[in-house]
Amino acid sequence: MTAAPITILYFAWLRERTGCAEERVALPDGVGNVGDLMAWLQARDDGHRSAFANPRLVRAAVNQDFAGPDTAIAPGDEIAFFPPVTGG
Amino acid sequence: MTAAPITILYFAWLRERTGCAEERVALPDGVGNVGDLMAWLQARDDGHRSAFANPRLVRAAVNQDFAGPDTAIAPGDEIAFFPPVTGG
Amino acid sequence: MSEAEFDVAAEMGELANSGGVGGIGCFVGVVRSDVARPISALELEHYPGMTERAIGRIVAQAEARFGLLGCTVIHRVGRLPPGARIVLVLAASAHRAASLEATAFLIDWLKTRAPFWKREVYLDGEASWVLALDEDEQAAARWGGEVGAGV
Amino acid sequence: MSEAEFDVAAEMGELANSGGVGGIGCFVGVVRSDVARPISALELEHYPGMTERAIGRIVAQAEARFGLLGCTVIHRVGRLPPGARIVLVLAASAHRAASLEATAFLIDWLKTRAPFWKREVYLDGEASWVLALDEDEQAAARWGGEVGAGV
Repeated sequence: MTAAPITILYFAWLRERTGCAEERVALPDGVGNVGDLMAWLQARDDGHRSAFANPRLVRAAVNQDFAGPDTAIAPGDEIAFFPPVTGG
Repeated sequence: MTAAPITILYFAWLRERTGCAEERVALPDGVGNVGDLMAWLQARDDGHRSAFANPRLVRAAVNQDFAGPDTAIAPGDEIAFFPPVTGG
Repeated sequence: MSEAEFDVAAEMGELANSGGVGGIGCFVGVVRSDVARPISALELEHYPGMTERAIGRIVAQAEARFGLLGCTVIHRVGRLPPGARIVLVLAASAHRAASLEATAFLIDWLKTRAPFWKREVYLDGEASWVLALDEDEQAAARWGGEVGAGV
Repeated sequence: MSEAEFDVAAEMGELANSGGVGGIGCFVGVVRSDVARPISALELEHYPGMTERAIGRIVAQAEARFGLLGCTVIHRVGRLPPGARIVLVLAASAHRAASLEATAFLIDWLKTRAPFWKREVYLDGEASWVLALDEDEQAAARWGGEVGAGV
């Protein structure tokens, strides 16, 4: 039996820099929270490195709730990365 | 030559109590400001007495600007008496 | 001043077309009927001439104080049924904070510095003049400036 | 969420018909074009699913906190020309103070706690993502409560 993958969503300039709106990956070994995932994603390719180059500009959500670097993630979760919101 | 009369307007329950929306009178001798005029009007009849019975409930305007008891009045002026406003 | 109903969308559209507008604050006052003593109508009396002067002055002060790009105040008079709209305040500015603060300022000042008087007519035919509220005077006072003086 | 224009008057009329409403506060956000660098359009991206959740939560908090009798939030997405209306907030209550405070609360929270992103497209064809403003974060912070956490 394989664990469910995680879904990663990117919005605004994070989508542009990664070149990707949505990707599914198996939860990598050693990745237990949002901060771990960001570190892992940064090492994937130039696009991801550029997207996460300044983590202070990146916000996250886990399963559609705002999340911080310590928020835990598990197989099947939906994790989103985006810049600070600018609606209204 | 006679001096121009003053115009006195009453609104809301002051109009109801005086039984009068507008009256014109010659500026009485010894009446130099709004407070003097109120004292003079109170002595006119029961309706006016009832209207001005509690001066704390009465507001005034002279020539369409809010006025206090010390505001001077002169022949030709338009003086209005009314309760505290309740618009909006 | 108007006895007729006003068109919020049209008034708002006019303000939105002013260049540079980023936000429009708005307040609409509605004739409220108390459950404990329902009314059949609200009657609004005003002081013709002074009303226009007072509103003109309040609008000019709001425009200067909040740097508005436009501002609309419509106040109805006459006899209005429960649920009818009494007053419309619109304030347009480049940014939302100024537009919403100006809206609050305008309605607070209208309540305490414009010569309107409300009379409630109850279902049983009795009627009474609405009393001015201390809290309205306090709301207006937080903006500073002179208050309509007592006699 | 809607790509279509909204009808302020119709939305307001629905709220005014709730019993006991005495005032409706309203804010309309408008696509602003900077004179120094005019735009041809504003593009609004959002996070489907999370947006609805976030707005639902913000509305529920406003209703509880300000004792509202009704509340409407409509946020447009997609491509909008200058002067177009982006967002509508309506808050109805028995008294004006609560309706205007709730309006300010709702728009402050929408600006900082709902997943929308704006992109300005300039007349020369260039485009850039709008930066979040510290002042928006401060405006939201005055209402207390948790803030969208940084990573």
